[in-house]
Amino acid sequence: MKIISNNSKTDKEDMRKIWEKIGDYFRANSIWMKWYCTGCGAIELPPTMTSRFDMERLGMGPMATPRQADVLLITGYLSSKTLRRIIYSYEQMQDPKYVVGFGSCTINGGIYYDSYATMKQLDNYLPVDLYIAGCMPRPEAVMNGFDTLISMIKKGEANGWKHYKENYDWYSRNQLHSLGEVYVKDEFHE
Amino acid sequence: MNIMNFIYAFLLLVFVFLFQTSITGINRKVMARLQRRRGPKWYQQFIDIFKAMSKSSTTHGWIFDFGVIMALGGIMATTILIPIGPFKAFADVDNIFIVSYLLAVGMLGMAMSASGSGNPWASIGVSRALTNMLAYDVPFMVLIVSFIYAFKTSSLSGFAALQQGAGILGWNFFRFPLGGIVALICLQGMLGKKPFDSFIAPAEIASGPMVEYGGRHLGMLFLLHEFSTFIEVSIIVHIFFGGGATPLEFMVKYALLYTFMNIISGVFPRFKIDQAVKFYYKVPLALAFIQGLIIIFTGLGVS
Amino acid sequence: MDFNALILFMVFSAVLSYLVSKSNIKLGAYSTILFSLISLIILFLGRNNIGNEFSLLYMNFRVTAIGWYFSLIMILIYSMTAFFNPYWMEKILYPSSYNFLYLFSLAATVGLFFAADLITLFIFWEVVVWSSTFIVPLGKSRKAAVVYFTISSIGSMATLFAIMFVYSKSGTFDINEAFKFLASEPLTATFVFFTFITAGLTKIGIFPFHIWLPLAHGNAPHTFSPVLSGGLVKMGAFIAYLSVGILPAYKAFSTSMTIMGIPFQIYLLMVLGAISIVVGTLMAIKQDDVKKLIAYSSVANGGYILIGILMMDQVTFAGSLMHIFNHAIASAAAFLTIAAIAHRTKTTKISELGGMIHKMPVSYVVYLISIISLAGIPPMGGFVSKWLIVQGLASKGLIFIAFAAFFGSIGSFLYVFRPLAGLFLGQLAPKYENIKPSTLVMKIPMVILASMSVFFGIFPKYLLETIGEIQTSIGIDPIMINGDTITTINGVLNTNKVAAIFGFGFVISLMIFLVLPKSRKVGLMDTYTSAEFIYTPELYHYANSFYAPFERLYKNHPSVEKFLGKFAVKTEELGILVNSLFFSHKPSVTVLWVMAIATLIFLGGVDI
Amino acid sequence: MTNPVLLIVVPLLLAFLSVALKNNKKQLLFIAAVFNVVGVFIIENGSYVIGGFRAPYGINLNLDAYSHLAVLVINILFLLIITMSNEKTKEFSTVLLVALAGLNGMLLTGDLFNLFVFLEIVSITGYILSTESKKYKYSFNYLILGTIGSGLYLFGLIILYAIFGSLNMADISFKMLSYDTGKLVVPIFLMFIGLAVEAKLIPFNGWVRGVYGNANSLIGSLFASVYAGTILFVFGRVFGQVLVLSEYLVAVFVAIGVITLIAGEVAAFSKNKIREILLFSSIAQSGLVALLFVTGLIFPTVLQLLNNIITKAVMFTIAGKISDDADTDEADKLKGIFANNKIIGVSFTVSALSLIGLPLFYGFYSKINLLLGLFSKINYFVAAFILLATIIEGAYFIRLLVKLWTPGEEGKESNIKFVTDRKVEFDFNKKVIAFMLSLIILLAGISPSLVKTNLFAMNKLLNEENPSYMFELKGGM
Repeated sequence: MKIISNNSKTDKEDMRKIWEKIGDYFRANSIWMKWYCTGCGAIELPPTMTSRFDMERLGMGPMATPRQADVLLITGYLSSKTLRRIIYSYEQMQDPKYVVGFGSCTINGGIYYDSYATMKQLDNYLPVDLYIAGCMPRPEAVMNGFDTLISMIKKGEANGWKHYKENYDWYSRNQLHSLGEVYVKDEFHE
Repeated sequence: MNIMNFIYAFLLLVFVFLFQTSITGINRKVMARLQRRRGPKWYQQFIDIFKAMSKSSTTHGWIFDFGVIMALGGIMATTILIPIGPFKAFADVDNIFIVSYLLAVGMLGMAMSASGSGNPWASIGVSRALTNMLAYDVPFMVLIVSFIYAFKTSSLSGFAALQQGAGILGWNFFRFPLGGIVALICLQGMLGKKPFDSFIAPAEIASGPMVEYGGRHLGMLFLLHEFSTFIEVSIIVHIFFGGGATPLEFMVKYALLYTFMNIISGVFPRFKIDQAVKFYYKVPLALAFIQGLIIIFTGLGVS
Repeated sequence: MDFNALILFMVFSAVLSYLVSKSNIKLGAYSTILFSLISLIILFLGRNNIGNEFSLLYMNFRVTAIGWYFSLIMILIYSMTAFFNPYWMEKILYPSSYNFLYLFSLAATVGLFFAADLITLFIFWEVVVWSSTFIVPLGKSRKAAVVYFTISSIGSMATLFAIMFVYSKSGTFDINEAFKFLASEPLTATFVFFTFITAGLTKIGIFPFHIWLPLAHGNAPHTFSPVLSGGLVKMGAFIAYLSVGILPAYKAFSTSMTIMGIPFQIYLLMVLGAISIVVGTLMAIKQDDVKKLIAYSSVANGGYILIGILMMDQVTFAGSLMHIFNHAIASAAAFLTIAAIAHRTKTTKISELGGMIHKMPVSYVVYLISIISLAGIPPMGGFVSKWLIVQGLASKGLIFIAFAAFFGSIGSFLYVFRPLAGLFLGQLAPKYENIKPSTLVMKIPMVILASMSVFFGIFPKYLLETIGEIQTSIGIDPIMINGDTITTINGVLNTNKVAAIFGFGFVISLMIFLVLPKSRKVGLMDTYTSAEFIYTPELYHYANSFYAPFERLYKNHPSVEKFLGKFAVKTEELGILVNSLFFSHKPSVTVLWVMAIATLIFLGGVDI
Repeated sequence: MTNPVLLIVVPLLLAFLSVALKNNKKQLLFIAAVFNVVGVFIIENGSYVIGGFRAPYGINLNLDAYSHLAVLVINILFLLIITMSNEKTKEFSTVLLVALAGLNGMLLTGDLFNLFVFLEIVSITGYILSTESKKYKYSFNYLILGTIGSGLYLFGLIILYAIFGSLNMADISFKMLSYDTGKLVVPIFLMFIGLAVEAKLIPFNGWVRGVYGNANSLIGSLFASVYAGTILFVFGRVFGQVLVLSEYLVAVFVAIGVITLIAGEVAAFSKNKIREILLFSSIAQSGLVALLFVTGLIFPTVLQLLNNIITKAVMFTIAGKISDDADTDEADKLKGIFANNKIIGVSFTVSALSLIGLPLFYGFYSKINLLLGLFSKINYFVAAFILLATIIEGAYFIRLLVKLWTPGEEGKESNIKFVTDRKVEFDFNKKVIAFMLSLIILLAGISPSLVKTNLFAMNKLLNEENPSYMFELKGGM
């Protein structure tokens, strides 16, 4: 098993070209999210968005489709059924794209750690750039997490999408292992 | 028509982009304040557009790309027709019918591209957008016909010139209050703002026509949106608010009107599409006919 | 070449084509292309014949500028459509008769436009009607032919009545002379005006006579629908022109009540035209069959043409004449693309198709250009003509008519987009995965017609100058055109400039597109589905009841079809009543009738 | 001068002979028909006294332009029809010979009572012919009504004789000019009923449906063409030329004509069987012709009458043959029957289109002429009714033609596989003659001057101001 370490990429920061830096500046200041609200964590997002915490002031906002979104926000536990759909959605997003695991369930299964149908660890299947721990993480924690993500993007550290491409074999093997016979790319001909 | 016209036209496009995008950003701030939020930076809209353009994208075939190019091209061509105060890139092309029909090229291009993606949400959104168009355009055009009959001109600058020099009360909005109300209601529909934004409806049909766009396509559609907003508001400013004797006057009027429309949209929920059609064919159309008949038969307010 | 030779040539070419078809079907079909093209060239080069008079048998002809213009359109449409004939010869039940009737009806239309007397006019009118009536049932509906013929004969009988009436008053059939006396008799003129124009109304498909268009255009053989819609409908416009241009309608009605400067008799018909626009638009929006959709769009466009012709002025009339041309080529091209698709897929239903753009890109582009022209969007020809029409309406302040014009214009975006989205775009069904694109011969006419739409949209002067000459020849001010700038009292239109600006915008847009990062191509099924997995492209295609919320608003509309259907049923019931009253197989009933009638008659006769 | 009485006598003689020469009946009929056709071209116009007494005291035959045209057309059509349905004539040869004599007699006679006699002869042959279909009830119906009709005719005639003391047509016509015609309503109307029963005017024509609707190719076309033509010619003679009608009666007759026209067309519209469509169309055409005769338009009426009987001869022969062979004449069961019988189909189509009155066919010429006549007489309403009838007529004929030519289900393209499996074989005679007749219709339509020159003499005579029966021969007096 291979865990992505964000720190391992820091030394590559200097290798970014100038337009990549500009691009990262834009991306950092305009984070559009696709919320994958399968778990209970989604309830914490409306307060994050509305007057009290107002995430729009950082240029963040929800988006309707993965094509438009930069961040895939997975708010809670994953089952084998939802995982397939999350992978599908992730692959429809445009590069550069980031994955944020939200709540304990995405980290280790949380209170569902002993369920046969729960995927315990998200980063076996998708390249998670950032985890926001908590059960639930409150809006303050969420905002804090996103602040971290913004600075990571600015520095060019949020490179999960590149990692996913580079290690696609490993990810797809894990995905297949958990989802059984179903092959992600071949979902249409299931 | 020579090379200078085209250079002017290009400058005009750049200007409109900068101007309108800033206004949009400011309006996002206004809207946030309306909702007691802090709101994004005033240049947030620029960031969003450039970010979208910086990302990778997917395409669903040549029509998906071509539609976007045609849409943006058509809308930019229409923008070139719009006079900014006294400034015009080309003479004699600001005819209201040319503007409104050329605007349709952009709409058609976008609709084509959206449907070309093969996503049903996009087609549903397009069907709603076109239905919406049938609703708001007809009362507005009825009004325009009676104006053309009264003023014997159909160019935007011609309408504007006729109102200048008589102060605020010389504006058509005050001379023809019924028509003014109709025009503002129709403008709300043209802009696709609430309560007439059912064709976007992000939570219901996944932002309708935009559902498959990402990356450069999305960035171009943002540009398109800015330009078309500019065209639509400018038409009303020219016809009902006296245009502008100087570009600055025009820009001020423009900014105020756009903000006003935005504020209205901030307090409304959303109509279903058939409710929108019913509404437009009841109130604004009736008012437009009444105003038209007043203009044609009594000439009240014309001279 | 003299035009009497042209008409004779066309009649004999029809017979010749029949004989050729009898020996070799394909060759016969190609001969229709050849003969109609030759006729087109002869007509086009024979413009100096304008003003000539000649006669054949008992029929008299006079070549007028407007007649020349109309026949040019007609032969153009016929000859372009003829390119499709070879591909339908195996599918049509009577191929040689089809070829014969095809060319024969063409000859008759040309005769109609050159008619110098009313009887000649009527003869060719009816010949066109019956010759095309026998082509229609070769397609998908037998009922269509009957409805087509019946509605047509309602019109032609009314017109015949008017012709006879005029003759009994004026003693001449000559078109230019017969109507002259009406100028001083407004009441008679009103009567003649309404009866005479009826044939035109039925042919253009003006409400309430519009019901035959969707039936006949929608169900005729695919190769004949373009002719019906693009060509034959325009005969009605010619009759409408005769009713206001030759019949001195404006002079005769100068004393009658006017509405916005239009005599109420003419205004009434303009209202009918306006209703046709609205009805045609609304009905077109809800059609699933593309051919019916375009047929209803013909109804709507017929409304524009009628309104423009009835105005008989400088701007609107010119716009209308130009619209006749633009609608003819655009509608024919649209029907041809549908025919090309039906040739491969055997269906014209939107809900059964989809994604055709990936298989037939040329058809798609042609269809796109034609519908842009139909909807009146620049830089196509349709824009110029619609611009002229709405300018004319606005200058007269006819807001109710203008309402219909705009409703139709914007509504046309709705209905032209429906096939675009449902048929050409969207998901491609797997069963059409292996179809081939249309053949080269089919592409020729489609491309020619589409490029004409573009050409006359950018350079309308070539058309408008001819129209100006027509206007001069019938004594109204010609349309003002200087270079490519059209000037009306309310505004100017320079199509070159608009096209250049559009091109400029397009180039900038293209540059932006090319500068930005490249895209990755994905399949049509790789779309956002709320992360649900979809397997059947057919079901994932939004084409059924495309405008469902809008259609719901008028789903309970009253319908002329139903009314006339009921009327037909009532006629049949009356027939059954007649049957049971008089033909009961019992002599006693007849004897009773004899007694009753005789008694009645005798009682009535006593007092006299 | 060749005596036209031969046209009556020779068939009658051959009829007696045919009883003796049973095996050669057919040939005798053919000989008589050919003789009559040849004879028609030989005979010259004039008044011919029969029996030695001069008119108005004796009986005479009148051969003027009108009756000459009538015998010409009727005899030719008779010959063509029996040739077309050659295979059916043997059984009825004797009757047909008598009928031929009777028909010629009706057309030629100058005496109203003589007319009654010939009418009875013709009617009796009609009753006999109608029994061919073995539907005796309908024949009996025909017999009853025909007898009542003749009786009423005779009754009216007796009253006229009592008033004027003459049976000679010309004599009565002269005497009526100076008589208050308003007082003659009863006898004239009784005579009208008598002829109307045979001429199929509503409501006196209850027999038609049963008889025409079951007639075979020979009988049907004979009835619809020759019999109907003759009776209408006679009708035109009696009510258009001989009797002077009061305005009241003209109005009544026109009303009956219009009702017959419209009701006939409407009834035909509601039918599906080919022969029923045709018979109701015949009724409507009779109404049209009758009302035009009464209006005083002779020339255009004759044109229209010719159009009707020529086209009906073709159509009834074809319809009869189809129902003989296919055991049905329901149009729905005969879809696409013409796909395998193209020549017959073309003939039928040309006839139908001509009957509707579409241009390029002869019918258009007659329609234009009758409209011109009506408009010159300011009869706008009648003209409007005729045009209305034309619309209905067009609708049902096109419906029928479309069914018979192009088989197919709604929503599917017309295809040969939908053609009915019922087989109809048309023999050579039918094909040639039907096609020839349709060619004549077409030629006469394309160049009506052919018809016009031949009818010109008549045209001139009949278009005179007073339509009374005084022209040319003055009844031989």
